[in-house]
Amino acid sequence: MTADLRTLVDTVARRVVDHADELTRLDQAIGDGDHGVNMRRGLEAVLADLDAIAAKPAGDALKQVGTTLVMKVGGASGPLYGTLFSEFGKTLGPEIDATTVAAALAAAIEKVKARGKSETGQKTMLDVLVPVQAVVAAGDLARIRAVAAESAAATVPMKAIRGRASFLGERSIGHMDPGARSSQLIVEAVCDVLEGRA
Amino acid sequence: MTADLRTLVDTVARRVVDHADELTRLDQAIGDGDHGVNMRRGLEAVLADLDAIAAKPAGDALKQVGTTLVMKVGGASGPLYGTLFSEFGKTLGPEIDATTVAAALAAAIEKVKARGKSETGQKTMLDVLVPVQAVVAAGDLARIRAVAAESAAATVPMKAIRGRASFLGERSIGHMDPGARSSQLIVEAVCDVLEGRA
Amino acid sequence: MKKLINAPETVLAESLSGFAAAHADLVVLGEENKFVRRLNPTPGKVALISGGGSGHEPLHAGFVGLGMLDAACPGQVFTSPTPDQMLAAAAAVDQGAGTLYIVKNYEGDVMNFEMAAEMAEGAVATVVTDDDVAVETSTWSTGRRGVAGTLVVEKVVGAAAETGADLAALQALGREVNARTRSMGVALTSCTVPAAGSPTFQLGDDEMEMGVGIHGEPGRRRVKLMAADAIADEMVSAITADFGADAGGPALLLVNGFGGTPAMELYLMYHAARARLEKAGFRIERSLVGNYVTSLEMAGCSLTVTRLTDDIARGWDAPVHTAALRWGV
Amino acid sequence: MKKLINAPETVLAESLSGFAAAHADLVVLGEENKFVRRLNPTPGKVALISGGGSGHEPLHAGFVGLGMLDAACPGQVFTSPTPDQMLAAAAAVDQGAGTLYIVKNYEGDVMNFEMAAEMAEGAVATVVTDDDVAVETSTWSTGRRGVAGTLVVEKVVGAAAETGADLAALQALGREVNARTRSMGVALTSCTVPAAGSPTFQLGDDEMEMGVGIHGEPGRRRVKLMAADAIADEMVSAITADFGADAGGPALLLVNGFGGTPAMELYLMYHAARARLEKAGFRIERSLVGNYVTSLEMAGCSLTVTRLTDDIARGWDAPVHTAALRWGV
Ligand SMILES: Nc1ncnc2c1ncn2[C@@H]1O[C@H](COP(=O)(O)OP(=O)(O)O)[C@@H](O)[C@H]1O
Ligand SMILES: Nc1ncnc2c1ncn2[C@@H]1O[C@H](COP(=O)(O)OP(=O)(O)O)[C@@H](O)[C@H]1O
Ligand SMILES: [Mg+2]
Ligand SMILES: [Mg+2]
Ligand SMILES: [Mg+2]
Ligand SMILES: [Mg+2]
Repeated sequence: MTADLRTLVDTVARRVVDHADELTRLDQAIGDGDHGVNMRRGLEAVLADLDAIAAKPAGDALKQVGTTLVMKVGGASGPLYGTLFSEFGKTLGPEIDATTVAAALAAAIEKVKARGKSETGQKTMLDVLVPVQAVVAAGDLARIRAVAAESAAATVPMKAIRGRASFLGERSIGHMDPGARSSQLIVEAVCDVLEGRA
Repeated sequence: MTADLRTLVDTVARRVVDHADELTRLDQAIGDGDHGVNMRRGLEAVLADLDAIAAKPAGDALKQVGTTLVMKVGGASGPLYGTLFSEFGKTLGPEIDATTVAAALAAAIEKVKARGKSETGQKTMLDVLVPVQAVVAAGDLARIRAVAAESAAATVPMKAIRGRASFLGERSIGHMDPGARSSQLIVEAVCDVLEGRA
Repeated sequence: MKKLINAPETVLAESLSGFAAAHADLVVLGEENKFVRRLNPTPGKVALISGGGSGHEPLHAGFVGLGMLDAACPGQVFTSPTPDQMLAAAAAVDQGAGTLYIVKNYEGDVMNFEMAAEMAEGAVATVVTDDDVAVETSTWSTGRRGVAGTLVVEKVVGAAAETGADLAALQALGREVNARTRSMGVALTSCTVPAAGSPTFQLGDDEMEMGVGIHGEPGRRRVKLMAADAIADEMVSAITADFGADAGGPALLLVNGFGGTPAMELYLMYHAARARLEKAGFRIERSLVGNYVTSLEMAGCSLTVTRLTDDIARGWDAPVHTAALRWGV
Repeated sequence: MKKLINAPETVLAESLSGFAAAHADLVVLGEENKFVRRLNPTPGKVALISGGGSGHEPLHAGFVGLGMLDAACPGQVFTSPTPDQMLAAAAAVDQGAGTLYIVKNYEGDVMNFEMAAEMAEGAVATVVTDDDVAVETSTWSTGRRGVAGTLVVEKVVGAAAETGADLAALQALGREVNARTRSMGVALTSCTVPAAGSPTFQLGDDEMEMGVGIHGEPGRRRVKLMAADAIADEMVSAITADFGADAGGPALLLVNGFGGTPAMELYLMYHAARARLEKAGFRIERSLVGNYVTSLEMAGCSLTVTRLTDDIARGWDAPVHTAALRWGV
């Protein structure tokens, strides 16, 4: 795994921003209709800081992305994605390979679970992040991409137990979780860069 | 001109009540959408008092109709129709023929003009009442009916100078005045009774 | 028609019962719902009575209480109350010092209050409010409508009545406040009279009514939806133009919601209007933002500007304790 | 989307500027609009801070002032504010006696306030409100939402803070008030987040959402439009059932409009709800009716019932001077 940090952050941020309307529509169906708006605000702030972020070592850069998300996104996704990136950056050492990334991601996901008091199976971003993490160490980008897509799709039939969608009870069934979709978008963007597609 | 007072009041009241929705629609176009509602409330109150009203001499009966309309209709049409009937009843003596009715109506219309500070040509009920009054003395019911219909229709191209429709300025042009229409309905109902049609 | 009601015929009575129960410390509902009156009138003062069609709540019943009205007569929705209502209200609250009617300038209201005044026993005087600059005035017309500026008249005259001013003085003060007050409204949606069941007018998704009144009647012009700043430009221009050479100086700014517009937008309009008024030489020294003179669930707002004198500002600041306005007590 | 705005990006800033200017005698807007704080804090008291997504105005900024909040942190529309906002607010209003956060139970709000509490320097305690009985609770779920009952908590805790109660006592009081409070909402229309541009959900002309929250999220069930009495039946039943054996006794009833419902309908609902609550053994000793915890321009309302103690009633009656609630001063 080798890639230009600036390209990576830039691609991830733009991917989410480009899909903001889709994320909002998903959130209108089972939430309060702001997930795309929230993520766009946060990732546009990341883009505005791109020079400063890209100048840092990978770990510090990721931490700064996390802090920016915490301070700009708000809602449920702000603290959760903020925690994900911050802890990911904190744990990731100077040696970056499939194994260290998998380990750092695992640590970060634990913090997300603690912050959200949540688990997989509750129709949230964790339903993408956790299965993706499980296949990262193997380093097969096609597989990672496939797992992200399948996992996001798998949130459709779930009943939400966490997040605003949980207020709907049974009515949350039949819609993709917006946070699962944004996680999938982020994973895909990373894969694109690593495959030289972006 | 001879007719049962009870039938007369009953027919007039029912005619207006039956056309309440139409009057409201006319008032929605250039007013505040309550003329039919107002008139229905007033004339239903008249119908509720029909026994008492019909037991009185014509003049007193008309005065009571007027008082009931003042107390129940509200809005602009309440004081105006109330004044019309009250003054009509006050002026109408025991001898009732085309001439005395025309004279009483003329006196009542003067009071309506004073109450409303209004004249013909301002797109109001007066644009039906005044021309109808002018042909009452001749006693030709077909002519009275025709004048009422033509006069109501003639309010369509007028620009309103009085009443809520006046707030619309030029936009009041092209719609029949609701009060002109209710006056036409009343005149027609009276003609129907006198012709033995009701 | 989507409304929290049981039936169009019972809306008014049920709502008034709720109002009287929720504010039983302040008001009493008269027999047959003819009026809402103060529970504890200040002894010896001139009685202030207002009224008008319902659907503008909190106007007028929400302004009954210490420092404002002694009674309010609620008509049917958007329909002037009837003379027997004003007479019953006056009988309940007149304390021998006379009665002042505060009447919004609509022919229905004016005529019904006029008939009541003619039938009244005690001394009666009337102030007719006509603050709406959206309506062209001319010698032959009905004249301007009375809209949200009526609140300012009721508040300031109410304060003076509390201090013992006599009927003539209160009438003069009411006329002065009205003369120093101008309003202009805009509607983004229509509203539905319960008994009618459908919206009074239809507006396209990209349209609004400029210069609208408070009865769901269409406005002066139908225009394309505009940004808040452009709307504020037009409304403030209409008001300042109407003040003419008198424009400027210390002023009260009331941004009044018509019932369906969130506070967020009203404060945004306040921001836009205030900046423009200050540019036109006004100093905004008193402010009020909220739904006070409404048109059922209509979306939109009106701006009202009153040119303050020290006396009017004092009257505005004086204690008031009503369901909808309360301070100093 | 029909709104009195200039652009979705600037709604919040322009609205806050208007709010701060209209209430400059009461509040100050913090740098970067991070918070709205009291102009004149009472010396030495515990600082009360609340906040949440915008679009619920007057909650929370409208409750900043004497006897209620010291600061409110406005998030984007329907989006929790961020930890830096709470930290900046605390820095501005903490007087050394500690800070109490009053947080509505939404994961976004809870997590952001939690992060702020973790980063805070001084003593911080939190009260989470969760009065909405429309949401099923269970050990595994997010739990109930905090809705209009939050106003009651802020008012009563605010009054106690003013008298010098300490942080632990205020937290305990806030939890007690919350535990004695239940709410339930119904929506007749959806609402539109400015940045989204279209209504969050679509409702048929003959449909409503029963058990709705305050973020334009759909409710528990979509049902056919019902008469007000039937709606009140269902809402009051849900509340009394949830109180269980505790139902009855002296109570406060808040009928809260969501932003697009006229006062006439709110008072009608008050009438219907009060009768049903009295039948269920409650005595309604305090009442509040109006738009207080809104959901932009949504049509509909919520009922909130707080079981009063003498202490809570005293706290409710204590003087308050904020933009949206004012009495006794
Ligand atoms: N407790 C939680 N744990 C994990 N993810 C959560 C939790 N709560 C919410 N989410 C995620 O956040 C997403 C919603 O984010 P967003 O719409 O931005 O915030 P909000 O729900 O506050 O409006 C959900 O789709 C879900 O994936
Ligand atoms: N000053 C007036 N003189 C004569 N007729 C009038 C006057 N003002 C209003 N009207 C009549 O009253 C009708 C409206 O009555 P209505 O809708 O019941 O009352 P409101 O206008 O108060 O809502 C108008 O169509 C018009 O014919
Ligand atoms: Mg959301
Ligand atoms: Mg009318
Ligand atoms: Mg009317
Ligand atoms: Mg949100």
